[in-house]
Amino acid sequence: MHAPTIVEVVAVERSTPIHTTVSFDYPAPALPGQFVMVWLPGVDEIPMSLSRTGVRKAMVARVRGDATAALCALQVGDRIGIRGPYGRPFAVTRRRNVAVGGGTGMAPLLPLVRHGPPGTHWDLIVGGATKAELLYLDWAAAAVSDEGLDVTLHTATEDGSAGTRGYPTAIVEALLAKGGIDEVFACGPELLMFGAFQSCERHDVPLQASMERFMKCGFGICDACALSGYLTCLDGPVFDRPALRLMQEFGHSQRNAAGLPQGI
Amino acid sequence: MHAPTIVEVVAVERSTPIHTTVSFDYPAPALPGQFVMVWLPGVDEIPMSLSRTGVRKAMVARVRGDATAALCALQVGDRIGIRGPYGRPFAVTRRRNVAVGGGTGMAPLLPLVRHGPPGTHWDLIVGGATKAELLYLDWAAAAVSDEGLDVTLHTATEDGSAGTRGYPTAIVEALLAKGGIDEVFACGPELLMFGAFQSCERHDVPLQASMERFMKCGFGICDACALSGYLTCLDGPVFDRPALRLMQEFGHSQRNAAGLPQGI
Amino acid sequence: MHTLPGDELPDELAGAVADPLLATTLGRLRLRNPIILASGFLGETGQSLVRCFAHGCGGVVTKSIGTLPRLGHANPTVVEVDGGLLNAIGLANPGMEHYRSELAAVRDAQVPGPIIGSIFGADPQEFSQLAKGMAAAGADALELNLSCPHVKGVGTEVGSDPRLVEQITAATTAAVSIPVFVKLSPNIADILPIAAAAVDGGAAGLTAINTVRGMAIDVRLRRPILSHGQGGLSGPAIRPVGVAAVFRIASHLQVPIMGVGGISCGADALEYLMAGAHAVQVGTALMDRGPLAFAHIATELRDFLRVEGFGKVSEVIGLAQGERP
Amino acid sequence: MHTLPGDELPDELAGAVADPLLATTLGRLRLRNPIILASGFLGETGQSLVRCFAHGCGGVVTKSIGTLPRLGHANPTVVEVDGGLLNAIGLANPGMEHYRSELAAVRDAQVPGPIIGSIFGADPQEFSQLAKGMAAAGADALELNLSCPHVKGVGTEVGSDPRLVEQITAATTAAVSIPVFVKLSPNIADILPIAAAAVDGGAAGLTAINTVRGMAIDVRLRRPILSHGQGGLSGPAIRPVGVAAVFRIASHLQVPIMGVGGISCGADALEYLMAGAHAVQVGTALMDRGPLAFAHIATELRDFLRVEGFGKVSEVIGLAQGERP
Ligand SMILES: Cc1cc2nc3c(=O)[nH]c(=O)nc-3n(C[C@H](O)[C@H](O)[C@H](O)COP(=O)(O)OP(=O)(O)OC[C@H]3O[C@@H](n4cnc5c(N)ncnc54)[C@H](O)[C@@H]3O)c2cc1C
Ligand SMILES: Cc1cc2nc3c(=O)[nH]c(=O)nc-3n(C[C@H](O)[C@H](O)[C@H](O)COP(=O)(O)OP(=O)(O)OC[C@H]3O[C@@H](n4cnc5c(N)ncnc54)[C@H](O)[C@@H]3O)c2cc1C
Ligand SMILES: Cc1cc2nc3c(=O)[nH]c(=O)nc-3n(C[C@H](O)[C@H](O)[C@H](O)COP(=O)(O)O)c2cc1C
Ligand SMILES: Cc1cc2nc3c(=O)[nH]c(=O)nc-3n(C[C@H](O)[C@H](O)[C@H](O)COP(=O)(O)O)c2cc1C
Ligand code: FES
Ligand code: FES
Repeated sequence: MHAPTIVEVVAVERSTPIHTTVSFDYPAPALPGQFVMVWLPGVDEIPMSLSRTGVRKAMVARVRGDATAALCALQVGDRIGIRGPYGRPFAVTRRRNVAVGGGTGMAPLLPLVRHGPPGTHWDLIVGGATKAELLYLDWAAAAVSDEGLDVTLHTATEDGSAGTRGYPTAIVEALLAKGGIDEVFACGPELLMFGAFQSCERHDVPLQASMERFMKCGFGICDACALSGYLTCLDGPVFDRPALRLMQEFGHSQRNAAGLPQGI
Repeated sequence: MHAPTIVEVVAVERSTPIHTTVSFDYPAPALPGQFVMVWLPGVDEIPMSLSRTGVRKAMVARVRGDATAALCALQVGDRIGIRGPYGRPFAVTRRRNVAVGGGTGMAPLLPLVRHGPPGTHWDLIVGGATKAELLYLDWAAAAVSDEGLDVTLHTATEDGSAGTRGYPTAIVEALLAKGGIDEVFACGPELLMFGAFQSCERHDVPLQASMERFMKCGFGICDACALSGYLTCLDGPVFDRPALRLMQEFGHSQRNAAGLPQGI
Repeated sequence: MHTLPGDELPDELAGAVADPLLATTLGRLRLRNPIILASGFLGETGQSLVRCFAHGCGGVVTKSIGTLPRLGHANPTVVEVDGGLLNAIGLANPGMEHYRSELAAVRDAQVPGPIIGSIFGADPQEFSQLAKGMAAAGADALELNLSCPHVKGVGTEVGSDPRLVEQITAATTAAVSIPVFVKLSPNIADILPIAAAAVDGGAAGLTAINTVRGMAIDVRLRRPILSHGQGGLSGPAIRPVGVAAVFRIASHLQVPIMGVGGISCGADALEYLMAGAHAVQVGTALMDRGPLAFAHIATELRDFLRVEGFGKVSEVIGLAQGERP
Repeated sequence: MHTLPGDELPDELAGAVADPLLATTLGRLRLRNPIILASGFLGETGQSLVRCFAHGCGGVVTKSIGTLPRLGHANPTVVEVDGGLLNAIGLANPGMEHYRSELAAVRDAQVPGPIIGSIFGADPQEFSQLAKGMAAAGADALELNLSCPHVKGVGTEVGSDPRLVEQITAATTAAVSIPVFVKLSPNIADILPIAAAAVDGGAAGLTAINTVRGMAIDVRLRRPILSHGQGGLSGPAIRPVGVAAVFRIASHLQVPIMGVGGISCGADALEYLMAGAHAVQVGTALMDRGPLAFAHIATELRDFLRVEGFGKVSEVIGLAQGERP
């Protein structure tokens, strides 16, 4: 039923100075890469990736406008509406993977890395503007030691306050150039994903990227999320390299609520 | 779903000079005493008891007006609509039973006697105006010999051309007076059932009678079949003695399509 | 109140239908709970109305009664469709003269809630005559069913002409002293002018909505299923239509409204109440939930109010309208 | 026609969508099958329209396009309800200037059926301007969406005023040489006078119906779910409403009709065809049946026609009307 289920916020965390994680209980099964439509009453209904995929679910946002501001201002006990989960999740089928995230793009990568098949090795690249803004870095570091995950952690900051100075795409390129990588998983700003796509094309490595487009229905009827013939909500948000290659709009344009193309 | 399922008539038999049996395949499970709503396109939709209750079902009618005339004029291959089965069926819980039917009232008694629990003894009373009009008499006779049912067959005709002259209620009274009867099942003209009811009251023997009232919905919303506070379609058509006792209208009045009471 | 054997409600349900949390008023009428039987359901006979009270309703609306007995349309008169029911009963009814005896039986039974007498006619005169008959028979209130064919137009109903609605309402309110509710049809470009016309005519309240015009065709028999062809759609399918109508009326007019159309559970009733209805009517839900639908819906409503911390049901009325200006 | 990888229909479905049994005409338009995409579904971008053909439809109606880009209402703009969907997209569209490039992509793809350009405006002038734009962009026909708010009235639509409907239709048919269909709203006391007004204005055909006015309230948040409050109901819930409308129009007017509203399977399409529609449109069914809904419905329709011994789909048109006088 594509109608919002009303849930209460059970936890709100300032995950970084600019990122807020909101948790709620919503039993519908979900997989990493899937998203929900979040109704912020009186404000908007927006797509959000799930950063926790169990019965207790979570999402993480940074303030971009009204809706994300309302989301980041939620308090424990507040009621919001959730429908979904929607969309095609990430699918891990190979052993040595790179997961590259920028900003809130870390959201789906967290459950992806955590719930990947045993024996999977991850190079996890966390990108952000500054050291303080690197999302879920603490969790990632802890996961390696506590949960015994096979994760090699990389960081990239624009100001060089932690890890490589510059964009995380540089690390992707370096890893692929070195070789031995089976697949890349990307989520974050479109230019980050586009950079990762170009590296994967160059080195002929499979890629799955989680795209963002304006969404209204979330279940494939309204065309708001159209992306070069694909529907981001139904065929995506996770697309593989062959599909991304066909998208003239990838890295170049996206449509607003009117369906009018605009630059990325 | 209370919408007609279209079935094809698979057999039409003249069961007596005035009774026509129409068979059709309709898989919904049904019990003796239940009825279906039969849509005769362009004519009417009327309640009919089932005289066969397997996947292949049957009903038997005598011409009373337009709808029963259309039903009796059906040919093999004709399409009709069926919905249901509806209503409370007969329930056989005792060993020595009387089944008394008059005219088309034999319809539900046929599957009742045939599918009763093993070890049940039946005194089956078939009533009609003349010998030729005794419905399902051949079947009943054959059932005793071929199907090994424990049935004692009685007949009553108004003109005395077969069995007792007069109404079958006289046989009911005689059987109850003799004693040893655990329960009576009646279907037929209301005065027949009312007579059976009076005998059962007198001898304090349980009774189940299948009542007829005007029906529109068949599933308990329209009140067309109201019978002294009961709904014939939902609480009946089979009622037991305590309920019948509360019905001031039993044997006295019934309502037409307008809901206006009329004499029986 | 006399009940048939087996008709006593289980304690759990009996407690809910008479829970003080649900007690409310509808204009001058007092209701033990706001769940009312809709017109045309189980309302042709007095004893069936009594039984609805036994099954937990807070009030009943009778079948729509006209001056003379009417057989209505031939069967099929009802057919289930996706999300609802389509009917063309055709205003079948035993006529006012007989119906007085049915209502007498209800009065004698001392039912725990109001009897709202539904009437239909062709013009103000007929409505006012029927109103007197219903009032004399002991109805506590009236509901005017304006969904009969409109003589002037084709394909429209009496209830789509605001002038006629006002005249009929005025004639009826002048004829009786009991409160008069006007039942509105959704088959209209805008329900508000009709609602306003009824209020201008002196209506004590409004009922929204009647059935939505519809048709079902059997594709194997290649003909409409209902003998009348066209019918009226009820049930869950029309709930959004009814909620929108009640919301629109309540945001403009200050009269008690009975919300009706597709209410099957407590949450459905709440949608109407929060849209602005003071009470709700239940009809087609009897199809799936059976005669105990009233008690179950009342229980669900009571439980919701408790969990959400409301003190009485009237607190939720119009909540979805937000801040009123 | 260019298709995305994985978009080729399985042979079984591919055979049905192009089966000669289903080939038909809609006035001057030729259709490989009578299953057409309804306006507002997957029609904002040219590439999505192309993909609908890949998924088996016989024709497409574009999203309703206005003169200027419109963002429409804020989310939530859609919510599922019992038996259907409620939406208040609010006529969001990229505007005619941009939309020409979308249609160019459809023309370039050489799709196997007509493109019907849907337009909406406030008055005859705006409609005729938009009509010229759509025709120049390569639309094979037009559909006039008259469901925008009516400036004169409150709560009504342009399409509820017969005079305005006739004027708009006349202005549009005068402006272009492609056939013009007028899409009718069910939110009206009687659809026939509006349909007749469109025909009087020169419409080549009619489309019935648009969505039915409705609202859903979330009782835990105590507010309407759609940001706009009120919305339009579509899906199975409104099928009887659409069938009744088509039946009524077809029994009085001799123009090709596209039937739309709640068609989810072959039998649903047949209801409309037998009521008198020449073709049908499918929208909300995409929600439950996905993008292959067209191909599945076409297959079910073809199979029914075969089993029932029809030679071509046009033979069933209007069958439920019975003997015409
Ligand atoms: C599949 C998917 C998953 C996402 N996951 C996350 C996440 O985990 N964390 C996060 O912070 N953000 C996520 N987003 C983006 C998030 O939905 C937007 O940032 C949010 O909608 C912005 O709303 P606003 O009112 O705050 O900003 P506005 O000022 O309204 O808009 C800012 C920009 O956000 C985008 N946007 C606005 N409304 C929508 C909408 N309904 N659908 C899609 N984009 C919209 C537009 O590009 C717009 O230009 C995701 C988007 C998609 C499509
Ligand atoms: C539960 C039940 C089971 C029945 N089983 C059988 C059966 O097995 N065989 C059989 O021949 N008859 C049966 N009937 C009676 C049968 O339904 C009527 O004889 C039939 O409807 C008459 O229709 P008509 O048009 O032929 O007669 P009409 O001339 O229309 O009416 C003759 C009389 O039939 C009754 N009747 C008419 N329409 C209806 C209706 N919609 N519902 C109920 N009664 C109606 C009325 O009492 C009426 O006075 C049953 C009735 C009920 C209620
Ligand atoms: C079988 C049937 C008979 C009805 N008869 C009447 C009637 O006589 N008078 C009336 O005002 N409404 C009548 N209605 C309409 C209902 O009272 C109610 O307005 C409508 O069914 C919507 O409510 P629901 O969805 O709960 O059924 C009838 C509806 C049905 C289905
Ligand atoms: C999300 C959505 C958007 C719609 N947008 C339009 C539109 O732009 N123009 C229009 O004429 N109809 C629009 N409609 C109405 C449909 O074209 C159609 O008439 C209606 O949905 C009934 O058909 P269905 O039940 O198959 O969906 C829209 C419907 C929905 C649900
Ligand atoms: S959001 Fe509506 S089709 Fe994707
Ligand atoms: S036939 Fe409608 S209630 Fe029994």
